[in-house]
Amino acid sequence: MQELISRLKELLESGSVQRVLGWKKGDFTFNPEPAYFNSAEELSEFVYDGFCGANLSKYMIKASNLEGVTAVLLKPCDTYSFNQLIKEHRVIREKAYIIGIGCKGKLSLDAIKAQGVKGITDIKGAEIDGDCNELKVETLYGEKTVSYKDSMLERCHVCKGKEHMIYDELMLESADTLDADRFTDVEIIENLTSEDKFTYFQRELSKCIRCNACRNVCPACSCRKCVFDSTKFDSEQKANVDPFHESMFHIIRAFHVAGRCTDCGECSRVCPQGIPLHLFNRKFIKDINEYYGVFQAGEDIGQTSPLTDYTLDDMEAEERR
Amino acid sequence: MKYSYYPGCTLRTKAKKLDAYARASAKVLGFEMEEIENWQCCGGVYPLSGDEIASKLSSVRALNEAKVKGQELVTLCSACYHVVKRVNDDMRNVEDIRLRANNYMKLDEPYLGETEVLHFLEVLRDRIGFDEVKKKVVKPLTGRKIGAYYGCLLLRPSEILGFDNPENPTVMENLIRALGAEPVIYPYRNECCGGYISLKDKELSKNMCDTVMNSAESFEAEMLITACPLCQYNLTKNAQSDVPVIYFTELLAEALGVKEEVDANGSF
Amino acid sequence: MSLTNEEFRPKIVAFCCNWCSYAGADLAGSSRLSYPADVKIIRVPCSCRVNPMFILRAFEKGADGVIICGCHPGDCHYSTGNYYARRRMTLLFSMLDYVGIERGRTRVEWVSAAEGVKFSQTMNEFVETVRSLGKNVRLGDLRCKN
Amino acid sequence: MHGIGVFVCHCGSNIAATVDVKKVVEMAKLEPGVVHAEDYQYMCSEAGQEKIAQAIKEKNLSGIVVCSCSPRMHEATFRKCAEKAGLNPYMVEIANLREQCSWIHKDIEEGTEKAVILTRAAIAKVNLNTSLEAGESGVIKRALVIGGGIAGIQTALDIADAGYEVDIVEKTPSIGGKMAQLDKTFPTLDCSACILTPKMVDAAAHEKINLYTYSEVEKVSGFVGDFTVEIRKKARYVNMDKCTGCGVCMEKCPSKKAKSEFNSGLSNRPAIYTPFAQAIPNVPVIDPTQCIKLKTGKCGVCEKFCQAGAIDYKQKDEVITQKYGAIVVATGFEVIKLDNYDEYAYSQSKDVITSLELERIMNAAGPTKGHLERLSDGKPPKNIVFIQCVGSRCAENKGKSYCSKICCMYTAKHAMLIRDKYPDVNVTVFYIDVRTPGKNFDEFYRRAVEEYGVNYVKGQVGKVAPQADGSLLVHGVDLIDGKQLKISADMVVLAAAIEPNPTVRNIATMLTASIDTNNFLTEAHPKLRPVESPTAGVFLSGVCQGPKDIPETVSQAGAAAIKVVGLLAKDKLMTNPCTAKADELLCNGCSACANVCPYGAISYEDKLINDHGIRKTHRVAVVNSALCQGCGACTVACPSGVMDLQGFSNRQIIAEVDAICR
Amino acid sequence: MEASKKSRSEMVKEISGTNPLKCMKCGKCSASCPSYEKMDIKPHQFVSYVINEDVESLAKCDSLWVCLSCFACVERCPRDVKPGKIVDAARQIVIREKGGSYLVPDEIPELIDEDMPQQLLVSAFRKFRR
Repeated sequence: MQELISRLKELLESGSVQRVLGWKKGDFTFNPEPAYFNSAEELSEFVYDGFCGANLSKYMIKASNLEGVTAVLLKPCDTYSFNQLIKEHRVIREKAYIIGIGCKGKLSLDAIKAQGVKGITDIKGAEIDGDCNELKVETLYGEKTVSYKDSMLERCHVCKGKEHMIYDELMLESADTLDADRFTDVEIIENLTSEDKFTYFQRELSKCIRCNACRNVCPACSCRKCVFDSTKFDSEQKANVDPFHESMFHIIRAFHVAGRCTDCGECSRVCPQGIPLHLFNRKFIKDINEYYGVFQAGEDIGQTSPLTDYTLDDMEAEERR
Repeated sequence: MKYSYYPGCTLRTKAKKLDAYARASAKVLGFEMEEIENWQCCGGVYPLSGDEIASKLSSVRALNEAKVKGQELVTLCSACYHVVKRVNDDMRNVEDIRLRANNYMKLDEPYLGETEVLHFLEVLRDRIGFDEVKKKVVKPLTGRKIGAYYGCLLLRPSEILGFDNPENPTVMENLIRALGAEPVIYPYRNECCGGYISLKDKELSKNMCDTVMNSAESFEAEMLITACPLCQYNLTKNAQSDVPVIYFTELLAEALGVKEEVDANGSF
Repeated sequence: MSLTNEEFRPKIVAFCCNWCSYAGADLAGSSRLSYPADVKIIRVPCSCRVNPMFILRAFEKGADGVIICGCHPGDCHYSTGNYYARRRMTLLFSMLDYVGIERGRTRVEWVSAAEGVKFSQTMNEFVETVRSLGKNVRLGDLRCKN
Repeated sequence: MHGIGVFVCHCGSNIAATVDVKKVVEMAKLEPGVVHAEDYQYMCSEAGQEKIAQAIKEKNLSGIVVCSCSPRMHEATFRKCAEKAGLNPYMVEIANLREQCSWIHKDIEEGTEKAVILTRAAIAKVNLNTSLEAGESGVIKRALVIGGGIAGIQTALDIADAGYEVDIVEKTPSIGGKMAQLDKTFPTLDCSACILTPKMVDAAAHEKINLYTYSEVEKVSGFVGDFTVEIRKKARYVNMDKCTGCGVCMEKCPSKKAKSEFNSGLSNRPAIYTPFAQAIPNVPVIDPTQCIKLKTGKCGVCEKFCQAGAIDYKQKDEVITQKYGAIVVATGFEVIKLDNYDEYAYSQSKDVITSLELERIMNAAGPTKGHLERLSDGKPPKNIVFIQCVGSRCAENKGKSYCSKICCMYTAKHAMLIRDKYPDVNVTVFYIDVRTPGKNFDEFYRRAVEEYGVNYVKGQVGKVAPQADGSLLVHGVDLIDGKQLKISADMVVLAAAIEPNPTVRNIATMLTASIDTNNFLTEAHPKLRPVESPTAGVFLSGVCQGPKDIPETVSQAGAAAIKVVGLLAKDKLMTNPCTAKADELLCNGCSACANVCPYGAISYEDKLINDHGIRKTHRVAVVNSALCQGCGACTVACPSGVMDLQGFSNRQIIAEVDAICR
Repeated sequence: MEASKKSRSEMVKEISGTNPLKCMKCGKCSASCPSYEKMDIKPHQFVSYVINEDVESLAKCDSLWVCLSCFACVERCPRDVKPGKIVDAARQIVIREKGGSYLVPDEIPELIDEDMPQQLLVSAFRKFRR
């Protein structure tokens, strides 16, 4: 960790980068937030630990318009998003100095709370230099210990791997966190009856408060004007009582990012209502893999997206499972 | 290689030869025909009316038994082949029959036409290969001119049976060639012999048999082979001809050198 | 079939490409091959013009079934449009299955300009299927009613 | 000012019989934006159009909806009408009340209800229409004709005579096509070669016509007025400039086992060959599958004997690229394979032949030097049976569903010619129907019966049985007499169905021209635009469009030519303004749209965009409207929906959806 | 009466699963039929009788009992009308109606000979009797 901070200082002081895009401490140990660091002094606020889940690649869209080079810290999974953004001409590669940083799994406060921990005031054991086995949680009711693994975000259990797809230099160690199949949940839903599927999604989606956090955080949702804010379809966000966008919003959003979504899991991470939004995206990914061959967005910039591609003998819609 | 085997009524009585020679030949050619248990008569004719189900059930039972054993189902008699294969096609493609047959049968797992129905000749052609048959021939029938008689049941409707070219079949000719004899190709080998009509209208059947036999004779056939007991009966009984009509399996057994053995053991 | 289903007249939106399927529908018309009046055709230049937004919009506004018709693969007037449409619709319809919208409410059919008979048959079948499913209530609102 | 006019057509009783047009008018008046609605007997008539024009002027309409037949029929008519009256032609929408409403519904209430909804949708759409201006594009003054049979030759000659350059691409070594294989032509019995070869010579000699024989079209891109075509000139292994056409090479070639395509496989030809004596160009080609030199490296006889030094074993295929303003498809036909008709013993007896084979047998240059002989034993036949409709008029799983159209007449011709030359030969024709609509056609058929004594039997043949004595026993039926017939014949001639040349599928795909289920090219309109493909700039000539005889082919060839000439005579073409357009203020520049564009019409530019006072450079998509054909693939690929299609915009379609679902 | 006549021809269509309207009256069925000479109503005519809803005549005709179900007509019909199936359907209608059987067991002894295969009797019973 100290090594990383020294390197960032060096980069800033040498003038090879104008700023660093990383995370700074929050009010608590468990809520750091993305931040720019314009000088070596500002780095005193810098932090990188198990709570730094945010994918910084989307910030590079703005940073690409700033003067000079930005050093950006990208976890392995974030690099997929960055690649995808390069492919879509949304970020400028030369404006980024990518430090690929290690990851030992990112934590979810909800997952910790779900283990029966209440009144959290501080959490220790999330440091990237540590062994990340246990978390010591201080609460209003005393100290508790929970397993690091059980406290991880869902996406880390189905991790795409700890390899960076794009970087200028690599720092910090990673630890494997993959211990589940990422399509299991999708399959469970697929096997429900039509009626039960509907009931399930109706229950989940009825929690949506249309805060747009999912859209705003999504690295694939980088349109200068979202269709939901645009007049082009007569589909702009209207009064909250209008049912259309609740029912269709998430389907349309998932379709719009289909073939481009890297499955970074940010949508589910930020959803204040805890809706498993990744289940929509993963359904498209699963279908694409099954119907058109395995495809991972952001893995290879040269690859054509499955939705802007075809083969002469693609299956017919009626042949779907 | 093991196949499920559906002999059919006549092969247990009047056409024992067709059966016995086939089994003996199969042994030489390296495959086994395992008779399915409790088979019932196929009915001899395929019930053409789309709304009948009862007369199709015996075929479905046999088909299902082969499916359970994971084997292909072989028949020797043209009529059995015709009926069983067509019923199988119904079970594959006709929703209504499939539904009603399965409802009636109450099987552990519904039968959906999974079994492959093969005629013995198809086994020789598609599974063993005539080149292999040729290698096993010990008494080549060199110099003999033999005609094949197909009749109607093996060939038509070709859309469903897919046995051979319905207007210019070749499977038995190729068999005759493999056995060392010369096939005689004559135009009426796929025309009807009169079938069951011979029961009530001997004359009609006789005319038809004569057409077949005269044509074969004019092309200098010394002998005809067939796969159908009814054809064998009609052509032998109702035509004015001295040309013998025998089962193709007899010819096969002869060339493979097992005919005497069968004849010695059999009581035909 | 229940009496209510007999009476139920579904709203069906059919998107037809101008070159093949719309012409196929015209041929069905000039050949007097009838299909239910429940079907209303929207002409688009190509099946690839059909945006999933249109389909969802139709359902939102009360359509009970949506069908997309285009040229047969290989015969697209624009060479490749229907290939894209095929992928888009496969994925979209699969998603609609996934959220519990009955499968029978969506369909893709390739109908050439010569296939008036097929057009009419397809529409008859599709209307029948949708009719048997009854009114589309699910896509109308996934959120509010509980 | 905003005001929509609605015009409801009765189409005589075509619409009015099942749609209450008055009700449609009343309901239309209630729709937002509508200021005028009326009905009329025939809107497309001059009087009807006058009514529209008058209303546009008087009520100062900003858009109109015509409720009539299919837009594929009269959209252009009403657009022109609007334009004359001073309204932008793209402010017109059609509600299809005939093909998609009145003709398919019987109940007037149901029909009217649907008509009202369709009208409502059209009104909702036209409310959002915008004026569009057609762009202009240039025209390349050169035409391509694919196929060098009589259809292609005639089309090329007519275009060339009008003063335009024409290239003919023919895949065989010579032009001439099927007509060159024919002996005589009905109903006049002229010698086919005598009337065709002068045309072939004219085509070759015409200064505006350029022949690419032994060549195939490989790739087509572009659009009406500006096609780019790649043509593969297959290696002939003979230098066309040096060859004098002396024919020594063919005489000396030691490999003579190949089947002559020209003689329908009934005779052999050498490895180096011209298809027939009058071939144009009279330059042989070496068949690489037959040539000993090319296969083994040894031989070289032709090279040795060629005094002109024209043989070139090292010649390679050559691909040339040429630009054209118009393309004519004239790919013709083939006789179907008879594999599925073994009951006629075609594969079992040499004496069962197709009519085209008989044509070669009757021809003096054919395999029997014009003598009517059995192919099995060379004996003259005494009894000939003709079987009609072999593979034509069948159920779809049994053969071709269409009537091949030419068989009745050529069979009458054959029967007549045989009876004329060999009066002692009995000729029986089994027919289902004798179809002779054409000038002097039925008279011709009647002469075959009445003057030449051809025995026409109404009925079909079930089986042809080759007998041991070499005769053919024909099992037929005479439906008039109610008798089964068994006729002992010594030759049987099958009127096999014809089908479009199999290469046409590939060509149609390259041209994006549509073909029907039988592989015939589809015309833009079956009655009113029979020689045009729905793809602009592509025209149809000959049997590739449907079965037809020579006079019909030649007329159609001329018609296709005049359409081409009409196109090439223009200096500029109006382009379809319904093209895609990106909103550059909002475009992300993500390239999704360009990835799906089949025309390469989308490029990207860095543009300085003023976004709410903030000036920034953005990468944005720019559509080349001359290249864009308006399919709309890009509009859906665009994630933010900033790519839209003019004339079929997102809002317009959504307005239609809303109106229908309302 | 009208109604029952109609329903019988509908029944033929239903049982046979064929569409007689597809027939183009080429006669290839009759040209192929081995029993043609013995038939009072010829194979191609069967199709017309069904179209004309005259199943009465079909039910009374001899042809029903001389058709061999050899499928030559079915195989060769260019229009896929399958006349053989129509004949069989008509036969079914007759033998399902009481007393319509063409073969009764009592007849058998005098018809049989010792070489006759079972297949013959079974087929004949299936074809001629309910």
